This record gives sequence, structure tokens and C-alpha cells, in this order.
Amino acid sequence: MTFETRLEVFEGPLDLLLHLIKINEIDISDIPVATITEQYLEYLDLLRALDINVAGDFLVMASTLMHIKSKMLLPKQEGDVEEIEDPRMEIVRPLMEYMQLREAAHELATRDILYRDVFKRGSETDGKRGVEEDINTAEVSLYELMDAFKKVMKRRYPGIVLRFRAETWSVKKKMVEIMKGLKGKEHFYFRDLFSGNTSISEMIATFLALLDLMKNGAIIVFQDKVGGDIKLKTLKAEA
Amino acid sequence: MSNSLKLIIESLLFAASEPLAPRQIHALLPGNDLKEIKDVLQELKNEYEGMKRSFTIKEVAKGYQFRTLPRYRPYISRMLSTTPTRLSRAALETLAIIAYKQPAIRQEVERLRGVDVGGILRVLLKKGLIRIVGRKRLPGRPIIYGTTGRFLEFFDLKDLSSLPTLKEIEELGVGEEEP
Amino acid sequence: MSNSLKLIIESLLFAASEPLAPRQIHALLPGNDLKEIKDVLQELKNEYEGMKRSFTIKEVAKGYQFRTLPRYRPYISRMLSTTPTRLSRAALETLAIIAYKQPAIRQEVERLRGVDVGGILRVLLKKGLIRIVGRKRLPGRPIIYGTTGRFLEFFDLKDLSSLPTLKEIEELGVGEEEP
Repeated sequence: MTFETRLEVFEGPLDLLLHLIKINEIDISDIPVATITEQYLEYLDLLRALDINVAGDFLVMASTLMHIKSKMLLPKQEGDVEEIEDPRMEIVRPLMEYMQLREAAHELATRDILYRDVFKRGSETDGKRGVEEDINTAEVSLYELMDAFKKVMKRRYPGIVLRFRAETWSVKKKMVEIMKGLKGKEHFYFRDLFSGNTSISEMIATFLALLDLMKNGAIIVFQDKVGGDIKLKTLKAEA
Repeated sequence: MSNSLKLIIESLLFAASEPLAPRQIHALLPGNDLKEIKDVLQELKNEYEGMKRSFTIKEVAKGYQFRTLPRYRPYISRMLSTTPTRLSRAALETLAIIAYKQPAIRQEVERLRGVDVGGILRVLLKKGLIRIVGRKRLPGRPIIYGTTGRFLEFFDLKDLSSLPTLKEIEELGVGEEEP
Repeated sequence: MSNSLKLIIESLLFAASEPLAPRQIHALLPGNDLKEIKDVLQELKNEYEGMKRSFTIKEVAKGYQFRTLPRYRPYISRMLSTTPTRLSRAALETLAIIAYKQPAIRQEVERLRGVDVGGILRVLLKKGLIRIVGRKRLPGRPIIYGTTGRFLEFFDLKDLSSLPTLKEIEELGVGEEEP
């Protein structure tokens, strides 16, 4: 069992970049910036085409990539004796750092985790009190104190500006839903995927689920003609 | 009798918070028959009795449960009585208001919470989390409350300025309603 | 070494809901010196390891705790019918940064992950895996985060120094991205 390592498809710009490097089988120390930039932008375009808000972080990386690309195009000064740093280091360094900590995160996930792999005495049997609950009952944390105050304020001043985070949707569940929806059907319109979705976060979950299914090779997404409606179908149906 | 079945059942008894009946265990291990499970439970019980440890397996409430022996009660109850106290939700809210609004008077806290907080203030005073700072120059000279050094210790804060501001709480999206 | 002290300590470990540090046990049994208590704990740990039962004593979060062995996981999780706490990859990565770089501020975490982590910090705070340590002497006095004892308990770590060392970049191949 993996520890939810593939829940989010692309966590952030670095994650997407690493993915592109991997599928292109590129050496991280010698990234073909032009190719990668192109693919990176294609991905962003895809997101936009699907009306998904592209996080600012992705855009910042896009401009960084384009900047590096333009630097790489500059003709090398013949007479330059001074060693100029490879402009790609600007992304290679954070990428390497990111890989390092991602590895650390992965190692954490493979430890004998309490309530997943090992159990202490007297864990609750009714299933309702999972870890979350347990974690909160130990002692009062500072978080709880802050939370308590927020709740009071909200009760007293219902109109106070509060940022409600929309319900969190499970990408896994969405994946199951999509697969169920496709069952027995030849294809399915992409836009219909979201017809029942009631919030932005649900839509994002649906979309992430779709990306994950694509990545797993469970479904393919296609258009009959350029600019046509996007449809999906399971790979099985195609065979 | 398979040793692995015995250890599986033992692990279940160990991790359960309530006594486990043979039937419940059977439901979890349908591959083994009830009779066998009952025998294993009995064997485990006998085994622990013979091991002379500080705990054993007892048959209680139609089930089996790990329990410490009565003679260790004094030590265990001493331990349980010293574990950190959990604050009620009401106490936590009151404490939070005092922490953020201090110096605060009772009326202010009650205005925000919408209920009487006399009893809770006493609890917090007793726990040493709040203290009386003085009296306000207002009719009735109401008592002013503030947090204590123990409060900082309790929440592992270096000083009061380390208390996150409301804006910072907002930025974390704290205060989200439970689903 | 007295057998009765060993069994008293065993009973405490057995009844405790959190890992017990030698110091905590010492506070409960002031008649015995700390060194002796530490020795007994080590002896108990070795004893259980040798007993080959379904549970053993582990050194976690600067204390000792009875825990089941990983191989009994399927049966116990079926019994508890809880979905194990799921930390998203984002949460795990954020947690890893805070664990390795602590004390860490949000900006540092965001620089390393390349994305906003506000919501994730909230989740980790809520789960009690990280805590607010204080504020940094920087413009805006940003909040400093660190990991908690629960983090150690959760990830089966004796203390922070037992975190696996960060791998050198050269050892990391891009190819091993997905497990």
C-alpha cells in the first residue's frame, strides 16, 4: 500500500517539471529547456482550456522557464573566458532540493506509522474515532485555542469576514465515480463530468481524478476534431 | 493449534478498547471456526495467567480483554491523575477570548460568548491559566483578567506576542467548519 | 534488579495511552532512581523482543510504548474499521520540510515546495503533527513551525535525531519518482 503518494496529480510547478523530465527520460543536469518549456506550457494550456484556474505558482515557473530559454538562445560570447553559470541552474537547484525532500517525505511514509501499520493499546473499535479524533483528545493544542476563538467570533458576528474553505472532495472517490459513469458507455462528454459538481473544489477533485486516471492509463481523453467536444472513454472499450 | 492464529487474536485483544467476544473475532477471521477461536482465547488466557506479568487476559462482559492486575492500581491511578487535563470547549473558548482580548473583564467575555462564564473563570483561575490583573475604573469596579505564565507554558509559547493574530489564523484557513 | 519494579513499570506502560519517558516514570516512582528505571525499561524492551508475541515495546517520542507488530495490521485495521489517517503527498512533503529544516517559517516551506502551503499547515496543526514554536526576528515577525511529540509517535521515531538522513542528490535518480 502506498501512502497516498499519487493523490494529487501535479502538486505544483516543480512536481510537473519533474514529471516532464521523467517521461522524457531526461538527465536532470542537462535539461533541454526548449522542449520542456513547450510541454510545460502545453499543460497549462490544457488546464486553461478546461477552465481550471491555474495557480499563480505555475505561471511564475512558466515565466522562469521562458526566461531561461531565451538566455540559452543567446549566442555564446567567443571571447568570454569567464565561466558563465548555466542559466538552467536556476531551475535545477530547486528541482534537486525538491527531489531530496520528496525522497525524505517518501521515507517518512514508509515507516511503521501509528494506526496504519502499528497500533497502541486500546484503540477505539467503533470506527468513528479514528486517528484524527485521537490526535485532538491528547492535549489542547494552540491550534484548538485559535480555532475556539474563531468559532466564538463567528457565532457572535455571523457577518464577519470568514474564509470558508469549500468541502474537500476525495480524488479517489471521484476516480471511482468517473469509472462507474463510463461503465458500459462508449464515451462520455468531458463537460458532463462536472454537471453534478456543486463547488469549485469538487470540480478540481473531479479534474484531478481524471488526470490520475489518464496517467494510470485507465481512460483516454480525445476529440473527434480539433476544437471539438472533449470526450473520454475507457481503454477497455476501445479494445 | 496454529501459533499464528493465536498471535493474531492476541493482537486484536491488545489493540481493542473493549472486550472482544469470540463471535466478534470470528467475524474478523471467518476462515477459522468459532470453536477454534474460543479454544485459542482460553489458551491465551491460561498462558497469560501462567506468565505472571503485570497484566493478564480476563473474561469480562462476554468477552476477553487485557487488564492490568489489581495490585498495580495505585501506580496506574497516580499516572492517570497526572496526565494533562483536557479543557472543555467552553473553557477553551473563554480562555481564547481572554488571551486575545486581555486585559478583559467578565462582561466582555460574556458578551462574546453569550453565556454566564463565572464557573469557567473559576476553573481557569484554579488551573492557573488566567489571573486577576486588577479592577477596571467602571461602575462596580469589575475584575480584569489576563493570562499567566503557565498559560504560555501550557501552549508552549515563548511570549504573548507569539500568539498568532487573527489575520494569521485567517491566512491558514483555520476555523473551517467541521463537515 | 527487582522483579516487582519491572512489573510496576510494565503495568504503567501497558495502561498508558501515550509513550512514557523514563523521567515521567521516575516522577511516579520517586523511590527508584532514574538510572534504574532506564535500565528496567531497556530490559523490558529486550524481553518483549525476545518473546515473539504480537506486540512489543518500542522506543518512540522520547519514551517507551507497547505497540503491535506491523504484520498484524490487516486484522487490526479490519477490526477498528478506521481508514488510516491519510496524509496527502503535499502534507507529507510539507511535514518533511518542517521536520528537517525546523524551526521553519512558511516562506521557507513554500520556497522549497514551490506552492502555497497555508491550507496544509492548517491540516498539520490540526492533526497535532506540527506546532507553532514562536516568531522569527524578521520583518513581519513570521510564525515559526516545528514538529511535535505526536509527530515522533506517529512516525515511529525515537527523537528528531533518528530521522533518516537526507539523501545526497547524486543518489536520487529521477526515475524512481513513483513508487
